[in-house]
Amino acid sequence: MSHEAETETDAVHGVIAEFEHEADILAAAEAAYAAGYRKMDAYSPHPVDGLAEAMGFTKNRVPLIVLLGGLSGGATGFMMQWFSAVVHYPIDVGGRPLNSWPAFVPITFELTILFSAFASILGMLILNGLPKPYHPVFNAANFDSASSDRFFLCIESSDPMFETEGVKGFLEGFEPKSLSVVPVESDPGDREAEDS
Amino acid sequence: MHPQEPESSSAPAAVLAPGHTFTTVTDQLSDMVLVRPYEGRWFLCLGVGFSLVMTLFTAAAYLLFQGVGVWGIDVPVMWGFAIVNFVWWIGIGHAGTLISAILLLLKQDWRTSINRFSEAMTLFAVACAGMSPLLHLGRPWLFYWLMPYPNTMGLWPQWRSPLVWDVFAVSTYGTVSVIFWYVGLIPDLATFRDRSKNRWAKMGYGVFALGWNGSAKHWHRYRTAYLILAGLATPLVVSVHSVVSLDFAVSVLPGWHTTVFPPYFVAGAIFSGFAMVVTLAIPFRAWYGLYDYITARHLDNMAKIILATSLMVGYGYFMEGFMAWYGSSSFEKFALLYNRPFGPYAHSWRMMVFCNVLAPQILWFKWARSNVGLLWVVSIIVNIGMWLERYVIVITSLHRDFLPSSWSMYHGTVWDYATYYGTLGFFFTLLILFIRFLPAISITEMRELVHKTQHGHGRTTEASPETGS
Amino acid sequence: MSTYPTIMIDEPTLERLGVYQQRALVCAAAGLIISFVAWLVAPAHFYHGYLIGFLFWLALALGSIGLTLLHHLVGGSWGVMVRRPLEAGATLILPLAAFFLPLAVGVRTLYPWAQPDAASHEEFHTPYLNVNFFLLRALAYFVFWGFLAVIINHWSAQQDAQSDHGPSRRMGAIAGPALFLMFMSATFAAVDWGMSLDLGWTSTIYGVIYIISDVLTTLSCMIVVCTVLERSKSMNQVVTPERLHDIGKLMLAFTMLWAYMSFSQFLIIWSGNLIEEIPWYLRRTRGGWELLVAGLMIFHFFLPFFLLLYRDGKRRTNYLVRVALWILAMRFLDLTWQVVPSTNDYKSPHIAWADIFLGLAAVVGIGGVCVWYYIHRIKQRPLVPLNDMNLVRVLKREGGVQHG
Amino acid sequence: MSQIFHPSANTLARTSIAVLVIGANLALGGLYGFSGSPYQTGVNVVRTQPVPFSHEHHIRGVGVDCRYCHNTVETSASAGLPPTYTCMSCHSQIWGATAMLEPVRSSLAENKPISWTRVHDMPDFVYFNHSIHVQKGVGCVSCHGQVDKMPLAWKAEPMTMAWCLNCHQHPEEHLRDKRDVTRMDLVLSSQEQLAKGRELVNENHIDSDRLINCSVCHR
Repeated sequence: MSHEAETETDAVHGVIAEFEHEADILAAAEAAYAAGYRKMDAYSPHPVDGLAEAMGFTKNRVPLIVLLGGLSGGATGFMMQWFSAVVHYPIDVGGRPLNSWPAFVPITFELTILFSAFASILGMLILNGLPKPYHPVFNAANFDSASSDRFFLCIESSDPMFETEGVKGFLEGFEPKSLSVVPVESDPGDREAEDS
Repeated sequence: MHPQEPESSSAPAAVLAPGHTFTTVTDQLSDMVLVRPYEGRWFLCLGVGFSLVMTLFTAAAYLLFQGVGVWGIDVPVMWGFAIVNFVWWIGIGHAGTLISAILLLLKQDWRTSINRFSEAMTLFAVACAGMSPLLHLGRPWLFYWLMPYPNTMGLWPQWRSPLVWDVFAVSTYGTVSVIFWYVGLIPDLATFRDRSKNRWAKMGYGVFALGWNGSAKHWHRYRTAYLILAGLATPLVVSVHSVVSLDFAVSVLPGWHTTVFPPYFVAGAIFSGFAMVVTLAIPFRAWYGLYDYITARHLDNMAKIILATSLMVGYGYFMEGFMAWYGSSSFEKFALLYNRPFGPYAHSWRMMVFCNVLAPQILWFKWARSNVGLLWVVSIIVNIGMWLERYVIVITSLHRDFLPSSWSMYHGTVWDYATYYGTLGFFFTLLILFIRFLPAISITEMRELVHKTQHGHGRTTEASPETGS
Repeated sequence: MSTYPTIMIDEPTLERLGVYQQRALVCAAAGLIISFVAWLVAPAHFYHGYLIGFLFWLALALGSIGLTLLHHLVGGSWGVMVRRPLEAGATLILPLAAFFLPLAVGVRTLYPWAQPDAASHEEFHTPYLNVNFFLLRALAYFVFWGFLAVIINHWSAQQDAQSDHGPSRRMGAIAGPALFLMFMSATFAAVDWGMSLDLGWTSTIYGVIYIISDVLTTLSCMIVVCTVLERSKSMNQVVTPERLHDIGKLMLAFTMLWAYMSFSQFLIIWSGNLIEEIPWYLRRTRGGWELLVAGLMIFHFFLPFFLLLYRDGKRRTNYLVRVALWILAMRFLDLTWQVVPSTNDYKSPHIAWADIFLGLAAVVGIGGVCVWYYIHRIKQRPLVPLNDMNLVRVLKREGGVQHG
Repeated sequence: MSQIFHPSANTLARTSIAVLVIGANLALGGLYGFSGSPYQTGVNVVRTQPVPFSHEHHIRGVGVDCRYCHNTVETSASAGLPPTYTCMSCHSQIWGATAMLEPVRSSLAENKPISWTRVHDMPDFVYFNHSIHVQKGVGCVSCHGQVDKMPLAWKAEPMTMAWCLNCHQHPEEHLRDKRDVTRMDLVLSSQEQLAKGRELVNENHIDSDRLINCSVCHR
């Protein structure tokens, strides 16, 4: 972020439009994708069915990561028990076989679940690029309500077709509640809670 | 559609009172934390809870100073209150994940307003549960010996022991519950970050919201991850109490060694967990006036689940007795057909049967399920009954050793009770703090529910009810 | 009145069902003749095999009654699709009651506690296991199950004829207690007919495992039925991916439950290693049977588990039906594993191939009659119970979502 | 305006998470390293004694056998610490007047044993028996190291349970003929040692399966 900010103080992150209804933002996102815009994102207070797909986002690698996490967890769980009970310290306990696999099942299962759970949250956060406390989109006017009751569509300046006035005109066509240009760097005066 | 079909009179009540919009639910639910002033009764509750926490600390300190002998445990009853409380708490800790995960997978809308609250309850109950066996170790600072790590003793945990399975099951459950709870909280924390006026609160919520901005792509992965977590938590929650039951069942003690224990313990856990949710949800909704969110439908459904699981628990009691009678082991016959119903602890057993099997039968009737006061009383009876169940299982099986010369009686000492009430205080203190500082009802999911009810029941199909700009 | 018109089976499907019925009768004849000959020649082997066949199809009848009651209790969109097939399945209890008669005749051959030399096992004598009481209980079970099968169908037929929700409300009122009694009676039946094959062996989870298996069998059969009926006109609107998905998820859940319960029983008995219990597993894990155990673990749990995890597969009949048929085959193997080795001497164990073959013959023989009767029942009624209180509500909500 | 944080917060957030994770791992690794270090085990730490007794001098220089002083090592649990008389059997003749040996002389005079500083101290819950080890062919050097090269004594081995178990699980790696038990200079190639060790395991009836039972050392 910072290097962008250094090069151009009044650089633009994108143009953002505010909507009141899910249906409106869905229509706007679909239209923007159809119009050829690719670098954009929509912001909503709760998940909206089909919104990500409308912007051409379908690749979701979270399940694959979880699968790998689960497999490695199961393997770790069983091998840990097998190694310590059969290889490292083989000892007869109550006449049970060294490789008492029935007794190893519960922990193998628990570790499968544990690793899968870690994989799912870490996969989700890392793919989402979180944590990211600072994001240019927070500079948008009234963006506070994106976590309450408003829906936002932002077409970003990194899009090859981006041109501020053109995008503004395009979004204007969907009769948004408000429309604004998002600067990359916030006005220091507005960053009320900055602490230094 | 079905224009001629009149809405049936016995159609279930709504899971969310009509007329709510995204704005109203967001306002009401976040104001509970951000705007609502600190009240005297909140401080009173905190004070009561905290004084019990102090009792817990005192009891624990005395225990560490003197050793586990201050509890009533002795040969042959080496497991006393610590294990009873452990199983009781971990059972209570099952409702949260059950409500959150299983009902999410089953697409049950009525989970939404109680899931967050029950998840928090789960965490706190698991914390209380974990304390018991740790204190029971006698030297809790050596707890890490339970974990496998390359050590100077060359030793490993005994993988064939269910107690080691327990360590893994409970710690996995605790960890996954925290993850599940936190993932659910992230968007709500973002809401709090954006809505709180206080600069420090903004920063605090902001740090833990991780910069959540509600991007559609983020939501997409978020939903997948959340559903997967639910899918993982469901078998996990079943496995945890099964493993707890195996602590008893893989030994060869009459009254413990019985194959129905895993599913029967799971049913018992759900039973006590839902009872605790009802016990807490009824005063909570009265206090915060949440009648719109925790409706008669929620209470009715929870009452039905309590009834169903009560029957399952009853089935477990019955099968144990029946198989003792059917089978050929004289020890089983003695333990289950004589010692429990007629032995020295018969009063506990009889009260347990009353609390867990007989009392909940009243919930067959709709009037009983819709009578909030009665339901609350039943839920408390069930909580007591489930504590007694563990007491009966642990004590009656141990106090009659195979060797009659070892027979003896067990009674909790004042320190046993102090520890138990202390954990109750710990639980309530955390709960009180949670309600005050975090969204006790999931705002995000409530907004989804608004969306669903608007479009699902055909009330406001055409236009969203918000006033146009 | 409703989005769905009254759906009857269309002509081409009726024809095909007629062909199935004929084939079923041929199978029935073949299976039953082989079984009859075996009865004359080697009754001990015959009874083992016959018990497998009987329990296999009884699972469908009991599971159908149970799932119908469950649906009356909790509702759900999947009921639209399988309510009628389930109700038809419930009626199988009537032919199965007749099929119980050979077992009643053979009690003294089949069950060790009823054999003349059982007096030598005095410690195993309990008031519960004696021939008269055993037969009396069997009669009671069939009367109770038959009664439920009749009212399930009778009130459902009444409901078809009237728009007032009286019958389905009545059904909802009795569903809870009836389901509980079903659970208890099925438990006792499992103890009587399955568990008591091994003298002195007890397992408190046994009834639950049998009930879980019943539901799994029934769900699989329902998928097969839906696959056949789907080709009938307008039924393809009823057999939707969402509903198949629901049934698929239930199959996944019950596959996991089966594994969970079976493994719990094994782990507890294996760890305890008590003389009263462990012989049950010793008989069943030696002399070739251990291969079957490994097979059951892999093919009754892991394979269907992973197949059913696949989301898109659960939404298609042609995928789901293969998994369902596979599970049914595994149910046969599981029952074989439970029943046949009960007479195995674990010191010189062997696989009783004759019993297994006769089990297959009995499954085909009894199955032929059951399939014939099932098709006969399902042809008579509309395929969707239109006026059912729960279903009307479900359809309404779904309609709302689609148009909302 | 909802922008609360400075852009640097992103870097800060990621760095702090990384620091937490890496720090936790380092802390655990450090604890683990500490538990096996000389601080914890006392290996290679020279103990100061009332008399600067040199094993090196007595064994290598003078040629005294271990059993001359530790004379109960073959027959009892404790190897035995020599009484002052044993010292005086020589030192009444040689070096009798050195200042260094003053504590020995006064011990004799006052009839009070010299209070040596323990080098090897087994915990009370371990029932260690020297005689069985010597009888089965465990050389002194296996546990005590090359005492003949220690001017002042120190612990050569950590004496942790894992270390004990190492030998109890694989005794053939350490056994020698009984006549060689006290030899400090015996060197065998690992192949020779294994062949010899296996032979002795049979000869001395050593059952390494039972050697790792808890009750062998903890009773």
